[in-house]
Amino acid sequence: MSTAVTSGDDALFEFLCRMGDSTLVLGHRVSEWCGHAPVLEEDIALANTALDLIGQTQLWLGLAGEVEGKGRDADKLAFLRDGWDFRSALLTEVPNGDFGRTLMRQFLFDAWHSIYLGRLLKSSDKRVADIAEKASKEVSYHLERSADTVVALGDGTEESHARMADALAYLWPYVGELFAGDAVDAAMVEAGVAPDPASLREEYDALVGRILEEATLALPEGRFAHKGGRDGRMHTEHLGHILTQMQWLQRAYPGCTW
Amino acid sequence: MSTAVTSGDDALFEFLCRMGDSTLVLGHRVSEWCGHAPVLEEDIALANTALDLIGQTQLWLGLAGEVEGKGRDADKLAFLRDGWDFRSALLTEVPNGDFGRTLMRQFLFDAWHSIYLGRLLKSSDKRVADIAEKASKEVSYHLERSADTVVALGDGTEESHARMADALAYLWPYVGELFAGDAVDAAMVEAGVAPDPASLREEYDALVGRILEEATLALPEGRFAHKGGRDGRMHTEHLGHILTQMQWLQRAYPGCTW
Amino acid sequence: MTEEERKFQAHVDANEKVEPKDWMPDDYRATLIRQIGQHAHSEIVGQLPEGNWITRAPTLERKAILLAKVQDEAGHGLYLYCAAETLGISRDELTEDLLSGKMKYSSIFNYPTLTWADIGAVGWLVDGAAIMNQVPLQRTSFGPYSRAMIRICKEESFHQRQGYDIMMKMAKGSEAQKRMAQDALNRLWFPSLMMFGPSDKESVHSAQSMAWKIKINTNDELRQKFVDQTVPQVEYLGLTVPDETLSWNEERGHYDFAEPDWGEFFDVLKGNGPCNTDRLSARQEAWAEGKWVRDAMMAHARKKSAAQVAAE
Amino acid sequence: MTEEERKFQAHVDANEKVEPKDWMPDDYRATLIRQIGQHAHSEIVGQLPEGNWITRAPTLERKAILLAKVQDEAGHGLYLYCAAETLGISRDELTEDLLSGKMKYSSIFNYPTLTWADIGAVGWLVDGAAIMNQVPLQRTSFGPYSRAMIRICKEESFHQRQGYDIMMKMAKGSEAQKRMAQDALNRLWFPSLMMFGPSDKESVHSAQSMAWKIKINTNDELRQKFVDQTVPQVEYLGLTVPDETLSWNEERGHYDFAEPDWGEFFDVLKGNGPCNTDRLSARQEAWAEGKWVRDAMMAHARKKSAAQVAAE
Repeated sequence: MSTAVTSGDDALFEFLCRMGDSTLVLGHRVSEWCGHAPVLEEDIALANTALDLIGQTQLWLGLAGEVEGKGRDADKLAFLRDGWDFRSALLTEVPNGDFGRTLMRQFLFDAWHSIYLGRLLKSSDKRVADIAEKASKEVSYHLERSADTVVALGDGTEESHARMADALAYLWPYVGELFAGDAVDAAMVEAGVAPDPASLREEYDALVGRILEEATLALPEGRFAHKGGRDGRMHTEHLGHILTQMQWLQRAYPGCTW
Repeated sequence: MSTAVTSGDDALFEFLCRMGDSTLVLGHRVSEWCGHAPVLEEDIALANTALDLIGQTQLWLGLAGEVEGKGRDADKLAFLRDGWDFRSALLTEVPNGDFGRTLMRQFLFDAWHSIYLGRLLKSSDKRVADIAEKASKEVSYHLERSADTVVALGDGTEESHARMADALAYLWPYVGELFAGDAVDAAMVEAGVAPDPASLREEYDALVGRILEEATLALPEGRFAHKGGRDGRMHTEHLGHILTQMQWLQRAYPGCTW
Repeated sequence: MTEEERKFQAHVDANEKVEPKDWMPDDYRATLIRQIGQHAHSEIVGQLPEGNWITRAPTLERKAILLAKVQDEAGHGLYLYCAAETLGISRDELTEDLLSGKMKYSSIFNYPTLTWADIGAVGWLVDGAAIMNQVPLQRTSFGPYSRAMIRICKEESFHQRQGYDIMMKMAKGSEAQKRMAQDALNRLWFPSLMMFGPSDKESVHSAQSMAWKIKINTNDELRQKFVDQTVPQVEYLGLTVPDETLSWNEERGHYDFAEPDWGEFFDVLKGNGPCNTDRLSARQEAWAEGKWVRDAMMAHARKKSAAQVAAE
Repeated sequence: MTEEERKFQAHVDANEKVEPKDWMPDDYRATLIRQIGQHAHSEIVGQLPEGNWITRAPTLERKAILLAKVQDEAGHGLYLYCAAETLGISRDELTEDLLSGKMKYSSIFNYPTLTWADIGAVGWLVDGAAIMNQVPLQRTSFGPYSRAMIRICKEESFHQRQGYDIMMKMAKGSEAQKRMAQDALNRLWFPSLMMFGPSDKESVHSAQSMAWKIKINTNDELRQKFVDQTVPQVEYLGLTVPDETLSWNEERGHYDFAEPDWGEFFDVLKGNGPCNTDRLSARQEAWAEGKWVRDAMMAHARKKSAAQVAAE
């Protein structure tokens, strides 16, 4: 269950974890491709994306730790929380699947990420706005790249089209969570820190719709959405497996300097 | 590097870890199949094999902990050692691959296991002989089953034959380690605890050769052998990944009762 | 009612078993195939959420117990497919129907197992609810099904005790363990109540099944029984049922409790549970990737029997 | 020597660069293709042992540094394939030769990375040995290769410092970390020495490469230089070189040291290293599974350019 939000700082902490955990988990997933991409340029691009996401994680979770004020830094938050304390969107947790699914997931996330970061540029919290500024430059490049790839693979061969359609069908139910607001979001809106997630949906659908059309793919009609990642109520089964890898060293050798 | 063997008990501890770590790691691998076997009877058989192997692990590592006398029980040994302190044979660590490779690995291990346990029945250490007696009953059933399956798949269709030949080619270089003796083995021979591994090779080749012939597969000629598992000098890269899963809970929540 | 139907009903009413070779109404056969098949599929798919923790079990003993449990479930699947086969449908046909989505499995297995406490809660609550459903089915009218149920119930109650034992260790353990236990209960309480199905007060379908003794109790009876049995267990663990309306009703001699969210139930049934896609695709992949194995085993068996014939 | 060959050698002797359009001996071209291709392949395969620890890196910063490093390596591969392409062979041809086993990659990548300290040791020793090999190649006669080397060396020395920094943290860390650091050094010391290749005292092949300035120093010179540079670093870390015969030779002004086991070297080269099969099959699978992506990208590019032409 979501931690009860009792003060502004608690909500801010939750918000920052949502940002940082999603970039952390997606960065982890993308980094799993290392050395296995279909073509060298993609190996480079995937490593670069993962690198940016991990860098953003350091900033978001670093600030989360500061706000929390209990002496946890970004590493402690990343490596010493169990899954239920993670606030990653479910979309970031799903397995890579084939290259097409990985790139479709990236595109669906990048589109949300770039719009959301765009709003955060005007955050009332300067620390948030500063991180958003750095991140949004990186993410607009991610989006450009993932959109181009989705278009190429959607519009490529019969096989690639079918694979991309499958990927979209699999991933679409994980998109809705990005736009489902709750008490934390309401507190952030009130404080002028972050926008109401629901308010981004129209822009998102327009952007995603345009790219999918170019990719000769149809925007799915279903609005069913899996939920439970952003509030930690019910993650995917995949997250726990990610953490066994991610956290093993820190768990096995606690308190060391690396 | 292998721990220096300074006394009889040290060697006995090493020997017991070799037995228990191999059954532990192979049991883990086999259990990864849970719910994913090609046919229901195989789901049952694989779970049963894994269960037996984990049961044997409790006995071998339990005795190892007693012999060591430092308060480590089977669970502590299984869940709180890092890879370099494991003594699992490399053969047990390699990934499952397809069902054919899993069964070929099982057969190649079972054949060694059953012969080795047969000799341990006459161990000068009654505790070892007792474990061997319990285990050898289980293992003779494993061997019967894996041998039958190897025969069926080797002799089945063109595709299954090719897959089994590939599996054998992949796995064969991991067989030699089972028969490579070192100082620990020499100490065990001298103490009458366990046989010289090399002395089992002829019987092994005869047994494996007979089954492979029935399976219309050829005993590979190469004698090249990967080494480093039984002495811990150089495990496969796979072991570390196995341990992230196997040990995560104990590492994340140390000192709990489960 | 035809004469045959009348005789059949009298046979059932007299608590005599129906055997595969006996005459039976087409609907009786069809309903049983659906029910037994769905039960068998549930055992098979049910391996997945628990299998998810075998490689991460916290001790060797817990790992062994969980392996044995999952093995039992596969075994139950086997008995049940055999029982269904006596009704004239093959295991492969049933499997194809599962994989195509034509047949269902218990929706509870579309929920994820997220912590080790979930393994306890699955054993305690899910197997508990299953037993509640199954115990009366030991007296079901169809012989092979009844006999399968007798065997299965024995093992399930063992599983339930093991699950409760895990919960006990967690609930009496460290703060984190307690939190895990409560979190598992929070997530699995209502899905467990859903396992008995929606209220069947007005279902004609249920009435027929009850007349045929394919179904023995109503869903609501069983749900009430489950709640009445489970609440004291929750209290003994020192945990809290995630239902603020829960209270003992002196007059009824039962607990009053909140209904689960039936909207969620029908969502999950439609395929929109947290894990429906992953569960079904795991089974589809296992079946597809296992084809070469099944083909090879068949081919080898044919060769062997041909050689035997030739030798005779 | 033909007139062309004489002119070519004079050009090389004058330290002038050979450019792709210049005339060059067939053997010069073939040797360069092999050498540059093998180097490119090493960068690609070299991603795997390090990639093995990205998901398990102990801190976010270490994870980011390792990602950046692996990304650099893929980039190096790209420069080098481009340099090779100027010699008239395509990247796809080179890739096929790697995957079929016709072309090699550096044997060091057939050793496993077993602990986090291995990531430090790979940066420190393996990149260190690579730099030792590559620094002189900045002056190699073939222009594109020389320019690629200049770029690569700059990044590699950065990687080496990062690797040494990991080793430092481990060697000055907890007991377990120290043990990890020593264990990594024990396993990787001799394989690193092998990276310079067997003694080439009597190799005619090497003499020709040196005349062409494709090779600048002998293997033994570079190995000695590596040992001389590395031993003080080992001492600074408080670790022990796993070579009991190692000692400072006052007279030579160099360390005396044990030769690696060349039997092992040739074994690994033949395919019998700990990870040869896994490394090559990882690349083969990546290539095979990526085919649909490459095909689709090509098909899309064709459609796009056709649409462009139509629009003009």
